Amino acid sequence: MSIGLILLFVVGLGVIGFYLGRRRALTSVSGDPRKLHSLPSQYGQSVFLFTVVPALLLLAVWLLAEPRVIDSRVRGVVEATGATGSELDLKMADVTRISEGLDALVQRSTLTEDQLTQMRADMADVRGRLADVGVALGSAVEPAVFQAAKQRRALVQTSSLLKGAGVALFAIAGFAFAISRINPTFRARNVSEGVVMALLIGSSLVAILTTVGIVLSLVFETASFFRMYPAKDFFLSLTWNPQFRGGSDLGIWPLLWGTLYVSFIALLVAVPIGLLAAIYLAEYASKRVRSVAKPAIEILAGIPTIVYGLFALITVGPALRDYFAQPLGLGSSSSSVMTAGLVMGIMLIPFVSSLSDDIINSVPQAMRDGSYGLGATKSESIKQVILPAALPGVVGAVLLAASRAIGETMIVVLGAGAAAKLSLNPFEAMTTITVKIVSQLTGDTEFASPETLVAFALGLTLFVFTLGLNVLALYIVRKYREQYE
Amino acid sequence: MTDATAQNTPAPSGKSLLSLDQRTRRRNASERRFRLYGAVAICLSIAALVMLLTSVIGNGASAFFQTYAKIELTLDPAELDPEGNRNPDEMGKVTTLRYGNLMKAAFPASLQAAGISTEGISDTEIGDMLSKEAPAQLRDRVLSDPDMLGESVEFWALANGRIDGYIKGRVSMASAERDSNVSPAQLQLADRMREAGLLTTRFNWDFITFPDASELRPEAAGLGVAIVGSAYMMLIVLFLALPIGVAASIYLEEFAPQNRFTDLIEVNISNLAAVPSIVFGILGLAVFINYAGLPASAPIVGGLVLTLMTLPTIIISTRAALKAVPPSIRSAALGVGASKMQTVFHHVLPLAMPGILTGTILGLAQALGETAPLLLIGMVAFVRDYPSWPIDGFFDPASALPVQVYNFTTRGDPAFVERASGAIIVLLVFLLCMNLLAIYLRRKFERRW
Amino acid sequence: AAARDNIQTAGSSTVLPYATIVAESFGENFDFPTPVVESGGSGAGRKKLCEGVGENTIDIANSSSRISQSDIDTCAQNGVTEIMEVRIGYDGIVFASDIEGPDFAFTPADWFNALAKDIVVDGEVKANDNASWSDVNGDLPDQQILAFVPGTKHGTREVFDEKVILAGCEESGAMEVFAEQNGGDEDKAEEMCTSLRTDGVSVDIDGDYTETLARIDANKNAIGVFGLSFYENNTDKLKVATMSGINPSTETIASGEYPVSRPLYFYVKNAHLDVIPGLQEYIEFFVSDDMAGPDGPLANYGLVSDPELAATQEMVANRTPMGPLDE
Amino acid sequence: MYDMNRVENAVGQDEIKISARKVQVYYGDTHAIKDVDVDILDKTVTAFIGPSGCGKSTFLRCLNRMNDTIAAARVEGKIALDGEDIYDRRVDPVQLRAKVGMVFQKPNPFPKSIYDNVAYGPRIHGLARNKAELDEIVERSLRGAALWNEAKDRLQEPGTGLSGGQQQRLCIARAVATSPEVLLMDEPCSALDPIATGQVEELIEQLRQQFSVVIVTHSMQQAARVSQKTAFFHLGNLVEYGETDDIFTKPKDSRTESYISGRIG
Amino acid sequence: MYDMNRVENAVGQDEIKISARKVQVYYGDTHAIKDVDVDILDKTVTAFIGPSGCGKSTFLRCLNRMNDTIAAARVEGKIALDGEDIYDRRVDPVQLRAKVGMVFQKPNPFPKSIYDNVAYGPRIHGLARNKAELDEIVERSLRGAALWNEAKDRLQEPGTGLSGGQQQRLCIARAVATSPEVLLMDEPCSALDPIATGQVEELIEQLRQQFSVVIVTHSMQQAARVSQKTAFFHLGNLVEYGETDDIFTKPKDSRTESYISGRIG
Ligand SMILES: Nc1ncnc2c1ncn2[C@@H]1O[C@H](COP(=O)(O)OP(=O)(O)OP(=O)(O)O)[C@@H](O)[C@H]1O
Ligand SMILES: Nc1ncnc2c1ncn2[C@@H]1O[C@H](COP(=O)(O)OP(=O)(O)OP(=O)(O)O)[C@@H](O)[C@H]1O
Ligand SMILES: [Mg+2]
Ligand SMILES: [Mg+2]
Repeated sequence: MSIGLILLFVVGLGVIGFYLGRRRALTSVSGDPRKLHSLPSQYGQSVFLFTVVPALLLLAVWLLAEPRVIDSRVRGVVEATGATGSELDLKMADVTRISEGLDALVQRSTLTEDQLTQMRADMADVRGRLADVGVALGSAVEPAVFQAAKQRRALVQTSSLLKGAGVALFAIAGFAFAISRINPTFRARNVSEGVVMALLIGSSLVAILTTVGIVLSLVFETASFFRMYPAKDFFLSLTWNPQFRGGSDLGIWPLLWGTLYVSFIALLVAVPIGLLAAIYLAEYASKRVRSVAKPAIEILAGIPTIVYGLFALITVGPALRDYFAQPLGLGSSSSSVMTAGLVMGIMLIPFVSSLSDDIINSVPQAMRDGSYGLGATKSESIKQVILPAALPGVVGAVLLAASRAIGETMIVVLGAGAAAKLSLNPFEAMTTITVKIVSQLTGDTEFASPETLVAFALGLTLFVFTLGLNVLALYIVRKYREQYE
Repeated sequence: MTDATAQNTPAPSGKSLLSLDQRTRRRNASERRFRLYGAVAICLSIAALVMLLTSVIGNGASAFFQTYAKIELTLDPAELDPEGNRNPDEMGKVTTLRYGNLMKAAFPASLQAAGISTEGISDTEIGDMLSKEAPAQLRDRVLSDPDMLGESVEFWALANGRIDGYIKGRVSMASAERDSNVSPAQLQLADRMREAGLLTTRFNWDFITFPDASELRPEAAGLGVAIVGSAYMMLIVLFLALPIGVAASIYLEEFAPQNRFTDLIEVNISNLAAVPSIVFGILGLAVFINYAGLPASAPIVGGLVLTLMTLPTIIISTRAALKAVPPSIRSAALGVGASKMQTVFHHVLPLAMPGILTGTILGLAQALGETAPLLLIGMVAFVRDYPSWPIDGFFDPASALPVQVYNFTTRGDPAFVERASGAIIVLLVFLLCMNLLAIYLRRKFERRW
Repeated sequence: AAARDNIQTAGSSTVLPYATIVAESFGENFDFPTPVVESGGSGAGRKKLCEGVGENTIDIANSSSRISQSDIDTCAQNGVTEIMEVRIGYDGIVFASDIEGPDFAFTPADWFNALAKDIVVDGEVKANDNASWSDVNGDLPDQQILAFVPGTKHGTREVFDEKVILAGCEESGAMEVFAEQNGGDEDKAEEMCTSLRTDGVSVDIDGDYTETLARIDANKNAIGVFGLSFYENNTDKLKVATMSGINPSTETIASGEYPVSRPLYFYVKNAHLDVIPGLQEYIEFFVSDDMAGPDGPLANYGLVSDPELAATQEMVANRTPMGPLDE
Repeated sequence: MYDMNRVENAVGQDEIKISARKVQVYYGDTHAIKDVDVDILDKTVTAFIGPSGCGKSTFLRCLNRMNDTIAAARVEGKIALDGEDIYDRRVDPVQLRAKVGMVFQKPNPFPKSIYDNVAYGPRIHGLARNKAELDEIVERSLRGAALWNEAKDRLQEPGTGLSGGQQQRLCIARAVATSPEVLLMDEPCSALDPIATGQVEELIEQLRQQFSVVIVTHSMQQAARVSQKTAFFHLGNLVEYGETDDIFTKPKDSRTESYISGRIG
Repeated sequence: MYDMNRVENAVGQDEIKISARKVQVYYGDTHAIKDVDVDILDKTVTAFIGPSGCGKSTFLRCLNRMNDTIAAARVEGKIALDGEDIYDRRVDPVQLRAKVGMVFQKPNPFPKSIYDNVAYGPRIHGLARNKAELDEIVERSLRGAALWNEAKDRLQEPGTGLSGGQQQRLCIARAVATSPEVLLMDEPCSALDPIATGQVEELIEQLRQQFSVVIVTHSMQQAARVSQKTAFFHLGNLVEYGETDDIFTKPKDSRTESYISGRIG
């Protein structure tokens, strides 16, 4: 039974359950919903959930466990050939492919079940026939592997049948159980809310899982990087100078410094402008202006960063060089931290302005009235009453902008250059961690070289570093939080 | 009392309302300054936007027009249908190269027949004025209607990118002199053809519907596959990131007990926002492709990766918005016996809607414009075949709009510059369409209390 | 599992344009779907190739440098035992400046003396402080030295280091002095040769040639390093410099007169050959004379056709896997 | 009518609806309610009086666990509704609050229409079988809260656009609409004119026929008029609790006496 | 003392502080205030009475242009402060509101500390030269509003953590701290116990020595106690305006009479 069909059955039963449950709840009190503990539709929901959730959970568990169980049963056959380690793994991969290929062959009816049972690896051109259905095999098929494949296919078929039956059974059982439980005192709302709650918790766990995934996908390559390159140099060296053919200096400090410097300048641009724009939109602008200006500014967040990058490269960079850097004797580089920071700041404006505007807008009118009633001007009210009240949200907005600043590449590449440097001069070219992650990862260097793998180490270090910053930010927000009402 | 009012001309107690005292004047000045700062901030943002947009539109508008040259030629059945049975399958064996030779041969003759002087310019040069895509166009037409063979047909062929550039003003006589790919003679011929009506510029639907083309055919490159790919990915992002993000925010803001674990989740989420997008690509490659076995270059993987990338943005803004809902609303609902869940879904969420929608707008904008994570999961690619309809199409190779922009900008032929900007315009229009609903809803939900 | 029916290739962005040209023609003229050509760097491409056999792995890796032993080992570990190495031609690397600027005629020694961190003047090693090209070589125009060289992630950088800087180092005799200074350690000397100035005179470009071009637009007196094909598409904006008196062109590079060039490759996973529909046809089409020959569209676009193309064609037809690395 | 009331009173007053024992409330470190023991009888109006800031609202909020929503608040002691501990882990505060309704001191209408404000409770509790019944509940509640005349033409306008007193009555109507068994009213008439106050007091009297009502008020007269029992709070302590008449005529505690005699309005 | 007051009264009552002529207020289409003419005298307490929803708050908000902040509200007619039209284009509402202070019906403390709540006005108006002076103003205002005893130990705690009545007094203190020439108080004692009410009334009496006070109240007794002039509003109309004694003892309009006689609390 295909998974789609199973899903359809389960969900269909669930929907029927919803209506039946609601009806049953109502009839149990002869049509007077007031005698029910919960709303009729909540009884329906509970039946739906009881039907669908356990069945789907079973399906999920089955789908997760099936390959492993089957794998362990089949593995023995292959192990008999004396294969171990990675060879065994490879052969097991072959088994999987062959058994799927055989399935495809049968489905295209180029092969009947009978023929299949007759078929032997040493006689039939298995590799060729499988290639016809698009299954790639690295080498000719060994008999044991073929045998294992056939066994695997049989197991998969049984499992598929059992799976369908089991899931359907679960669904029906849940359905019957839920229906039978319906009586006026049954706490249907609590049940369905419990499930929703589980969903909410599950959703927030996605974030944790993502983090785990990120750390896991970085940590192994990072470890192999540190096997090739001393951690001491990575963390303590002040030069970043990768070479194509090895012998590179891969100190993180110049990159970290560049990241902080560029982000700092970008926030220096984006936060005041964004915040002032938000204030203007929320407090001063007419409805018309607001309804046009806000989405318009949001477009800034949607313009591909390459446009900003080119803008930095062609317009801002030379202008800064000609009007500031050179007259001030601060160098003559057209790529500079300043260029990238300024332009990135523009990109970040909507992150600060839009969200802050929403938050400022949701500060209760009573706060404004209270302040105006004391003879405060608008700006005084904003600065001293409204902004403090909106602070947590505004901090969130700034955090979002800072995050984007750290993660940006294109603007930095084109605006600030690719040279890693430790310098205070904002008119010098520098670069950031993110830029180097991208460039080292997509370069022409060997993958298994420190020059490429350093990308993973950089990613992990940045991750840990921003984690520290975030803990700090959380601490500060907690400290200065002001609650109205 | 009447008496009192009558004789009483009010004696102002010192300060008149109409004349401002020193301090008020100062405060008003500061008020005006503040307001001005705000206005300046808006103007700066808008000015930056206008500047960027004008440069994009200025560069990209021309991508929506394309130059075609008229060519009259006789389709030689001996060349194009060697078997002579008009079977499209058989005829498909004839390569575009042969069609190309046919066209190159016919083009000068066709011009001369129209009375245009081709003096001082070689036949190869004339042939080069046509796009390398033109033979493919012709071949498609012949294969779809084999009975055309043997007849003399009129055919509007794509002109070469440089000729197109000349018509659009990108290429000049002066630059052509230095340009090894086009000669002034060709441009002069183009002028003559235009006067004779053999060269026109039309609206370029193909730019929106065609797939990408190689570097040799900038004039044929389009965004079709990229638009479909982006649309598929955005569908996935919207249907996953929005519910999951809002659900996670609700849990964290409204239900989670204040403890180490929820603090951990909270810090985690803000930290995920700061993870560079390419790291999400690394994650996607490791988890979705290598571990889960999903196909590379497919919108499903792209969509999932972008979902994970967008989640923190949506969560952070949703939480900020939820935080801003006054507690009295919650008390009111709880007081009439609503459960916490009902309180949140019936009262708090609608009030937080503007912030949620803003987060969605920003998140989708980012997701739509991001290339770096796609680099690692194989979507930064040259894909010419359209993915099929959903759901199957989610698993077919596809490209994406920002990828197309990126690809166009890295190509050598200057004709791709306008395509890149054109693609950006399409991307922005796409974004705007996506945001319109959100913007409309946001305005509806906005209220003060 | 639904079988994959399109060819997937990944790798070098230098090979990318050629691969797309072939893929496009292939899709047009054969009954197979158009291959998907990913970019993402040679390293990543080869890593993907070596991830194993099966439809979740790519069929072809494009590479702007030769595969290394470590990659071959990874491949073998993952069951990718037979790889075919296909050299498609050569990529010329040229030095070009703004079209309005003066003409340049370089030698590798000029580049070494302009960009190396330490140079040798009158037998003494000293920090490089040449500011103008005329300081380097009296014959060159008096123009501020500003060079946009490929970043270290690029394969081009390796060629630049080896065939220009290192060659210049030897040519100018600095190599000997460096070696002497390091007690005869050749590696150290080479390292000294190839370390470039960090005072903003030599600017690494991590992006593409379009970025270099845009930077030259913004800094009119800069000199950039480009691929020949890119230059040929932009002859109206760029002026190319000669190297040791030779003007770069497909002919001079093919004949070996122009020194700065490198071979381009792609690597095919033999295990996929009969499995992925059209794979064999595609690689044969790629190296056919129609495509990769001296008059084919690839050469038209700037690829320097491989003089030994016929041998490659034969190898592809025979599916000969590559042997152990010789060099 | 008067007679019947007396009979009912007699019956009602025997049954303890809510009993509180040794209740303590802390806001962080401040001890806001100290050791309060009180029994709230069924079918009775109980008045809480006491100077501002003495803890009346705080105690009221304990009775339907609204203090749960204040992070800093901590409640100790035992409060039982119909003999069941409401702070028991198995108790669902939602169900509790459906039984023990509340009118807050500061009127807090939902930013929705007047109709939806009142209909919200009946909707989530499934008190109406159809639209007509719901309409009827809304009208009855608004009439009870003396707001029907003013609101009937603007049922679809937002509840936040009402005057202060109207908002207060809207909140009363909203609470009444869910037919709670106990209604906690925190100064329900503070923003009402005498006539409206009278009507609300009438409503309270009506509600008392079936339910238990607790009312916080600063007006001694009101307490005397509507309540049968009165509790006097002072600095977080329950100083005196007893029959309203007794409290006002012969207070036992000197603090009660001085508070009542210091009466002005 | 009594004598002096009378003298002052006599002087004060001659001067018109605010005169309103033909004032109309519309909320969208609803006509909330109809044709109101009233003169508010200097050094006098004027009471606005009337049933809930009759437009008292609305009219009060006109006097310092707080209606400007309500998008739907539209004010017509002429209101003059010291003879100057406050709706004149040249008038700065900020300066107006500094002169005409307001205590809102719903207490709305800022999410700041109690101290900062009170110090906010003096700070923005520059009423204190240094910290000591500011401390003094804060203390004086809080004492005046009868909150000092309760608040003095928790000045740095948030004003939002106060009880309802405490918040109301905080708002009074906040308004008083800016020393306005006219103080508009919308039901300032609604959440206060009799003793606190008495203290606030004392404050009002004090303020009247120098300033003009307008107070909205639902308590006839309070109106009688504190005010010299009373205005009775009904359905948006100013029905009657005159000496408080006259209004309560010999109302001219039948509506006034029935409202007053229907008094209960
Ligand atoms: N923001 C508003 N939008 C629409 N109508 C309003 C608004 N504010 C008040 N109203 C209406 O205007 C009328 C007068 O309201 P106002 O607040 O002035 O009454 P009030 O006399 O202060 O009553 P109360 O004693 O209840 O506070 C009422 O009918 C009210 O519903
Ligand atoms: N959220 C809170 N955080 C800290 N302290 C609080 C909080 N709420 C109330 N308090 C304090 O607890 C005490 C009792 O407050 P409560 O609101 O119960 O008073 P009340 O008797 O209702 O007064 P009122 O008549 O003024 O409403 C007061 O001193 C008050 O300041
Ligand atoms: Mg209270
Ligand atoms: Mg009012």
